[in-house]
Amino acid sequence: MSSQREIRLSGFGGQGLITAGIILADAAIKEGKHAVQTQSYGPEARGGASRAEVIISDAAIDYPKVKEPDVLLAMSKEACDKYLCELQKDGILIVDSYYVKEVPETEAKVFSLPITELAREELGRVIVANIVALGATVQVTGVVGKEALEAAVLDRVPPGTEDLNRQALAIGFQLGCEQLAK
Amino acid sequence: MSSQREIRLSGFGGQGLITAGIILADAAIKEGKHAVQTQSYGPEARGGASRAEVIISDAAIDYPKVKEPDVLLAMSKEACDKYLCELQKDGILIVDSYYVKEVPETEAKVFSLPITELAREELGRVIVANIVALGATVQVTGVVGKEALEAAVLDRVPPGTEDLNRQALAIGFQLGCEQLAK
Amino acid sequence: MATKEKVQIDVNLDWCKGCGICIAFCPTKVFDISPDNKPIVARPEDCIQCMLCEIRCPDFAINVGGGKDGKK
Amino acid sequence: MATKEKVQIDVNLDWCKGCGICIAFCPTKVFDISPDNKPIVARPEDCIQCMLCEIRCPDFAINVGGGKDGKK
Amino acid sequence: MGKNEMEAVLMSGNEACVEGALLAGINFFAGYPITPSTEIAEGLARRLPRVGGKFIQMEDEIASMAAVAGAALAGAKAMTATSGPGFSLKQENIGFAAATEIPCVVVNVQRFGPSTGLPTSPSQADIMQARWGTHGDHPAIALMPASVQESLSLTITAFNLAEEFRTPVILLMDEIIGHMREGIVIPQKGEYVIKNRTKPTVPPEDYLPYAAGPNEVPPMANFGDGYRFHVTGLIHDETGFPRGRGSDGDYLVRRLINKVMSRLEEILMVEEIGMEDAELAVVACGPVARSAKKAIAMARELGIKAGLVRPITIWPFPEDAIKVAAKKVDAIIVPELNLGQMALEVERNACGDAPVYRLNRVDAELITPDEILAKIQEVK
Amino acid sequence: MGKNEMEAVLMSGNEACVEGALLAGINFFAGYPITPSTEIAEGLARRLPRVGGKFIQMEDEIASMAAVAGAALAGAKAMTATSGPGFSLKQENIGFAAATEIPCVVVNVQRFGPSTGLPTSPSQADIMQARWGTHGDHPAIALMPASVQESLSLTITAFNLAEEFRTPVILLMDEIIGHMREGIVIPQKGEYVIKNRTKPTVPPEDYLPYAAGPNEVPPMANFGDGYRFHVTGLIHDETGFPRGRGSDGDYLVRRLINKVMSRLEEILMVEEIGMEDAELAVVACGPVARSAKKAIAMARELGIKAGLVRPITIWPFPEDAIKVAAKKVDAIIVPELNLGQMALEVERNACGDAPVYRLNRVDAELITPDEILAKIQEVK
Amino acid sequence: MATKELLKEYTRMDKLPHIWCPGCGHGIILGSVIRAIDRQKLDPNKTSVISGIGCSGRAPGYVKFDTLHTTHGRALAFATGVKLARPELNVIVLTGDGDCAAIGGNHLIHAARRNIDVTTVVFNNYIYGMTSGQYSPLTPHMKLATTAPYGNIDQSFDLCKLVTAAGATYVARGTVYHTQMLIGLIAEGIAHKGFSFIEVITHCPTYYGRRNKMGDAVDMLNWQKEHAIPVKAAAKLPPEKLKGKFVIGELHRSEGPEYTEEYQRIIDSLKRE
Amino acid sequence: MATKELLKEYTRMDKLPHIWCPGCGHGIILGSVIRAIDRQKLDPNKTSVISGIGCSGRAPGYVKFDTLHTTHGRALAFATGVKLARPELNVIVLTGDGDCAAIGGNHLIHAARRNIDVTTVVFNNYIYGMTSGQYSPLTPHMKLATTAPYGNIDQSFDLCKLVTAAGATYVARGTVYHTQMLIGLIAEGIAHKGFSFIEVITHCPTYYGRRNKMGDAVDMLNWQKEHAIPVKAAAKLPPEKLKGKFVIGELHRSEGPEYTEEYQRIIDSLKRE
Ligand SMILES: Cc1ncc(C[n+]2csc(CCOP(=O)(O)OP(=O)(O)O)c2C)c(N)n1
Ligand SMILES: Cc1ncc(C[n+]2csc(CCOP(=O)(O)OP(=O)(O)O)c2C)c(N)n1
Ligand code: SF4
Ligand code: SF4
Ligand code: SF4
Ligand code: SF4
Ligand code: SF4
Ligand code: SF4
Ligand SMILES: [Mg+2]
Ligand SMILES: [Mg+2]
Repeated sequence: MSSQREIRLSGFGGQGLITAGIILADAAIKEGKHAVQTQSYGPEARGGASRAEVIISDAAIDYPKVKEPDVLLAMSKEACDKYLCELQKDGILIVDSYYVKEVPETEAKVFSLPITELAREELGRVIVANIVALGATVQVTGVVGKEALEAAVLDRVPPGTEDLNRQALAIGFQLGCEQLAK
Repeated sequence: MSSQREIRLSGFGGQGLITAGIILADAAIKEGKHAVQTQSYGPEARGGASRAEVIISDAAIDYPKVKEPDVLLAMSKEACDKYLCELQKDGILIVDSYYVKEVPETEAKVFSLPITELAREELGRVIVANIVALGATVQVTGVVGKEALEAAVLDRVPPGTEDLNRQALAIGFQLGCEQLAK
Repeated sequence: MATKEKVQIDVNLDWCKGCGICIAFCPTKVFDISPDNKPIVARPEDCIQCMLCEIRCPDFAINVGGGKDGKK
Repeated sequence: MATKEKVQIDVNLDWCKGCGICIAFCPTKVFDISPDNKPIVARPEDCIQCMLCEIRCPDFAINVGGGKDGKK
Repeated sequence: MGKNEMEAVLMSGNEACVEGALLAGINFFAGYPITPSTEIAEGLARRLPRVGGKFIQMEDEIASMAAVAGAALAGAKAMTATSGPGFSLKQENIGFAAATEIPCVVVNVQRFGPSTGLPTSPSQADIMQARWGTHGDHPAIALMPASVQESLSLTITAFNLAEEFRTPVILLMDEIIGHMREGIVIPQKGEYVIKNRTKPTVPPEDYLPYAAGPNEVPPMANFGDGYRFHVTGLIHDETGFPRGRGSDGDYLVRRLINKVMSRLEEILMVEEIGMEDAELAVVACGPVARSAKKAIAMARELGIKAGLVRPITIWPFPEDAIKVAAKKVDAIIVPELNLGQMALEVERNACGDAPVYRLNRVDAELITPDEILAKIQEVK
Repeated sequence: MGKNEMEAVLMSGNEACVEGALLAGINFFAGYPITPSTEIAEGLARRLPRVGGKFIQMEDEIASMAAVAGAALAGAKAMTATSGPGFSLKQENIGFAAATEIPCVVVNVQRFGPSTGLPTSPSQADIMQARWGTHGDHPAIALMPASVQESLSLTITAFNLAEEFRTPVILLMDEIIGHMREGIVIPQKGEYVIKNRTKPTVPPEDYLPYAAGPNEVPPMANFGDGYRFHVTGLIHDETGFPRGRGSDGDYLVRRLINKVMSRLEEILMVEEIGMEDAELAVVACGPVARSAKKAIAMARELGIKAGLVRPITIWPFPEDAIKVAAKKVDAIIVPELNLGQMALEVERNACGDAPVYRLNRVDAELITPDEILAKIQEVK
Repeated sequence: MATKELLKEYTRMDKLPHIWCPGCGHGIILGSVIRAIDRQKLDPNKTSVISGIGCSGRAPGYVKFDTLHTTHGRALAFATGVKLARPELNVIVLTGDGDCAAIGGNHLIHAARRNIDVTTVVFNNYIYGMTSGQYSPLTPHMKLATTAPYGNIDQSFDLCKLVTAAGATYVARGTVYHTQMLIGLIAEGIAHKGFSFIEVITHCPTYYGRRNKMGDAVDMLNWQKEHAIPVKAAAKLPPEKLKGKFVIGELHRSEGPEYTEEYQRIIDSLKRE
Repeated sequence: MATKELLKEYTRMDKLPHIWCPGCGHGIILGSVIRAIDRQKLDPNKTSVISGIGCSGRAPGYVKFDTLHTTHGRALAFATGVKLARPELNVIVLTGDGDCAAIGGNHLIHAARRNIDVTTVVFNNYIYGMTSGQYSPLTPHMKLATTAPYGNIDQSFDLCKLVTAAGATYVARGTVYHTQMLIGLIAEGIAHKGFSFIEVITHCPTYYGRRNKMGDAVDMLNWQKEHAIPVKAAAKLPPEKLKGKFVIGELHRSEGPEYTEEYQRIIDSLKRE
């Protein structure tokens, strides 16, 4: 079971977290790993919280749901507050510092990154914050390889936006690197 | 079980045999007996054969269907041919001689009566042949009392036709008498 | 139409249910009525081959015109 | 209408979803737009109390006119 | 004069259902004609306006079921009646009524299926559908009369259970009972009990329309009574509003089932004959039980101690009656007018304690006493 | 590179169902959108016209089922997909297709019920409805995938069984499998089998459309092929025409059931894990079986010899697998996302040979391996 | 063709005589449908006749095509499947007033809206015949029926208006009395590409006629004769003269893309991609 | 009343803000319904608001009356039961274009035919919103939807025409842009005794707007403004000027017996017997 990684990507609707989850799972598949991606729907039909989850493993995955992730990406304050308690003790928490100004007390390893900020400032497009986040997440967790991730991103984004997304990914990797270096 | 009488009234649609069955059962109920009346529908929705059955008993009736009647009224040739074999050996067969010109070989007691003929000739109304038949049947079988039968007839016929039906019944009783006398 | 030609009118009495439609609506009153309400082809010579009895018979019981292989 | 009377226009920012309808269709351009697309009551004195913003707001977030007990 | 006295009247099962509904206080019927249930609609079309009630023939069975639920919410005692194909169509809205706890009665006069089948022929092949016809877990109460008298009395019972448990109740008749005529006694006022839904006792502002009252059944306000509450087929909490939470689903679905299963003694009706000393049991329902009754009498004349267990309440299934019987007897016979539906529940509850033998007829005829007797002799 | 190699693609269960249908040769889909099945319709709306097939969104689910049956009669391989409420609505016409032996596939992506319920939450509460949802005795075949890969493969199987047995086949998915994404391998031509309905070999004038061919299944002509035959939901004889006779009903209904029940070995699919030496069995289907699989592994690590029986074919129910298991083990656990549906069949077939314990969740969450393990430890 | 040849060519003679009551207009409609099919020279091997449930629903059983007797009200939905799956087939739906306007009303308006090339012939006898005389959505106000023992309080549909509003591109009304015209109207409907709809005013002497004291089949045909106004004549009459009457003939015709052709257009355009 | 008082009087404020997307027209319609109810001074204790399933179906949950969220498409059938059982109630049905014209089409035409006193407000956003953007029977020809990825080949209903043909006695069309007019049309519908029907042209920016590149809510309101023609103006325009436009205002009004009154008449006449 130790080869199994469980990642939760959380935030609110419209941030593209489900797409991010799909890309992440796809990257794992591309590497020949097993992966399951699931999502949850908020209590109401539209708006509100959004959550995508990915399990990546070398072996077949039986139980497909994530209960206590070892990686949590929180792109909203609500998501951070809600899911932090489920994060494994030695887990990794990545928060978007634009939304999560103060990270609650935790034993997890915390990376507070200006994801949305950079997406806006460097690329002028908040919409690719999810890709920035993915890049950073992969960089700090190593759940999949970077080439596989890039391939998966390019497979899944709308035609014509490849460059933008490549840049977003690069920014994410960079962000992760910097943090790891700290 | 010997107190139980099973009567089948058969012919074709439009002869009023189901009404006759209902009246007969009603008469039995009026006498404080137990009675069950059932009917069968032809294979097609309309037209064709018609069949009503009545069980009359002093005790509660469990199995509600007639399988081997001890009284068979046949108001068509087809009905006579079809159902005679099911009539009990010592049963009573009443046929309308207008439709059943030749009565097949049988051990049953046979009454061949000009039911429809008399309804037409004496009353000018074929439509009351069913009541004539009922009168005759009750007369020769005694399955119910005549007063109860008359009360049941008058309860169930359309208002304004009471006299006609009373006459029809009388003709039926008469017919039965004559035959019994023979 | 000037000469009264005798038309073949066949009634399938096995199928006829005695509704009386053919009898009532024949424009030239070709049919008489039998005791069981079925049509009797009484005056075939009056038939104008309007075909109304044929197409109005609900029971496909009337054939006007040509007998077996008669085409109109 | 001759004298410019200052009307009370309340926007419930908790309910407002920033669709911009009130801003776009106010005939006298009473509203400015905030960074999150929500209305800022910038020129209440221009309001002609047409009530269009109120009845067109999909989120029941605008109240024009009388504050708490103000009836029209 | 025999024992039935003068008050007995001759009536068909469908007509008796109409009488029963009127005695129970029906004031709304919506339906769509279908053989062999149509006489129920026709009877109520005649009778309801005479007592100030409403009859409506809707555009189809789905609409009929919907109108019945709507009328019941507005305070009516409401019923619909149908047969096989129509019963299939009503399923979605039966589920809605179960989920929203709307009291109403659904009569299904079973006919020979599947599909259009043999419309004028009898069957008992909707037994399982009466329990499982709509999607999702849901409670079901279904009653099966075996006589015209019972058509009347069980129609009253069906209304009473519907009102008491706030749930649709199914009266599972069949073509034989529906069309056969027997002498029955129409009970007088005072000879039968009438139950009505519990009304809220709190003022409207305190009313929680789906807060379980005593016995897990929430008191019910009617539309128009000033309570101004919300009803939805979505999973809802005590207030009646949906919150989209799994925990509400857990609470609601379990309570729906529980309100029925926790009061089985008030719902389960079973007729037993000769089970005190029976060595063999026949489990039969509806008209088949009449044949079984006769067969048992015949068997006893032959020295075979046979007994009858007749589920009158078919859902919830009277499990204990079968469990007890299975422990007592050497064999169980389940005659049915289908290819084995009630038998499944009998087998499950017999639990290996007694072998279960099926006897099935699907040729549109009632199983005869002789057939059952033969089976009794065979397995004995 | 791991064992999945490059050919694996990430896909949801609903998407995989679309792929499977296309591989099976689908050329007609009629549906009506409903969560959580809609992606199947959307996928086929995109894909079908590209392969010359037809997609139509009908006015409702009843019409969708009807159009599917009509198209299948005209020779198409036809499918519809829906969820709970829509499945309830389709029941009448599913019965028609069963009675008239029209091959087609009906996908029900189960969601939380009853009624509107929780539309985006999973459930297994339509298991019994899949068997008994329509009125009258009828055959039913239903398959339950436990993975995205199986969504694909069982869709192909569903089409094959439909064509071979001339009957509607139900693919009983659920929200979890429908929406979850996994890597799957799309089989290449030759890696899967495609079955097609048997065509008549006789000239039209000798064609008896409902004369049982080999295996009780009548060869099937398509509308437009010159056979000019009659199809009716009434009980019909070999010629396809109704005669209103009980004996025809007996023959037809028994044959319909029999054509399925006499060839169980071709229909029943069961996955067993560790049952060789198991002392305790978990019987689970769909996604719950994945939790069970993990729980069993965990139990064995604790020294408890647990095994899994997973019905892939849920209807007809794999009775023998349960019977055999019950004789072997000391206890059976049936975890389900409902209040006990498959458990009924397990209990019936266990026949008292092993106690059956239920484990039910109806709070919209998947039962976890831990919960099953706890139950294993509890009953052991 | 004369009746005898028509019967041989197009009917299942071993199923005849049919089950309909003496004088029932359903037989006249079926005869007219057969004659219209013959007139249009449809290939019998490429013709499907589809019905729902009712006395009218039994019609397909008597004709030698591919025939389909569906569930109550759903004939048009089944027909949509047949036609879309195999557009080269001629698809004709025979349905009752209850079948198509009560339970089947939705399928009717949607088939009309899509303008799918199906010819629908409604056997409108103003009543549910098969189930013995309940009111239908076509039963006129205050007429009697077993479920309207005090008079029907429902208003009735003008079906032709309804399907026109829904989008049908050929709409006509005929009667069984005006049989020649009826054959023509049905033949036109068959020839028309798109959804065509022919309402046929007919009679159920057994239930509707008897209960409403309208006499026998002959009387009811006479009623049709007296109450039908040809569309051209109607155009010249003031509204009050039309009260209580009904208009017969071709009532509506328009052009519009046919559904299966539209679908083929999509397929073709994707091929060209 | 101003919004604040209206909210207090008629809404369940603890349920707000509602679940609808930013700019969704459904909120404007609900506000208009509340204002129309207020204008007609309906007794809130005697008013039932009933819906089917859809984004629009969520509307009743926000208003403080007896409210009923039924199954998809069936609101009018439930409403018929409520109204007939208790005719003194005001019954208002809020429904979507899919809910009332697709799966619920039959109940719509039958409620119209019976002329039962129910006011029906259709939230016509030309799409299935709740299920994320499939085409509905109101989606115009060749518009895009998730199930019409190559353009919708269906023709769409003119719902107002359809219900008029079915027998509705008050028929109107409005838009959420023309909000004042809309409130008036709904108020008139409520006041009308008999079946009244108000089709409201609204917008789903999230699915219909986005996929068909129609911009945001403001753009879609502008589209309404540009394409709506008031009924009086339309009467003066030649047909070609009306192409691609739609007419708003009161489109049809007629007199006819109301269903529950007709029923009461039967009850009363039996009492007099
Ligand atoms: C779902 C369903 N509901 C009801 C019925 C019963 N039923 C059979 S035919 C019919 C009405 C037939 O009337 P119509 O369509 O006018 O045909 P007609 O018999 O008058 O020709 C009804 C209600 C059925 N078979 N199926
Ligand atoms: C029987 C049934 N079929 C399908 C659905 C799924 N469904 C829910 S809402 C909806 C369509 C809603 O569209 P519309 O009525 O136009 O409302 P909108 O969301 O656009 O306001 C559908 C198909 C359902 N809930 N029940
Ligand atoms: S119309 Fe036909 S059925 Fe009627 S009487 Fe004439 S031949 Fe006989
Ligand atoms: S064809 Fe015309 S004229 Fe000749 S018999 Fe028939 S109805 Fe009379
Ligand atoms: S219309 Fe309402 S929701 Fe939209 S921006 Fe203005 S206040 Fe906010
Ligand atoms: S009431 Fe009219 S003028 Fe005043 S702010 Fe609102 S929209 Fe502008
Ligand atoms: S009942 Fe009426 S419609 Fe049916 S066959 Fe008889 S006359 Fe014709
Ligand atoms: S999806 Fe469309 S209709 Fe539904 S709330 Fe959003 S904008 Fe409104
Ligand atoms: Mg009719
Ligand atoms: Mg919509």
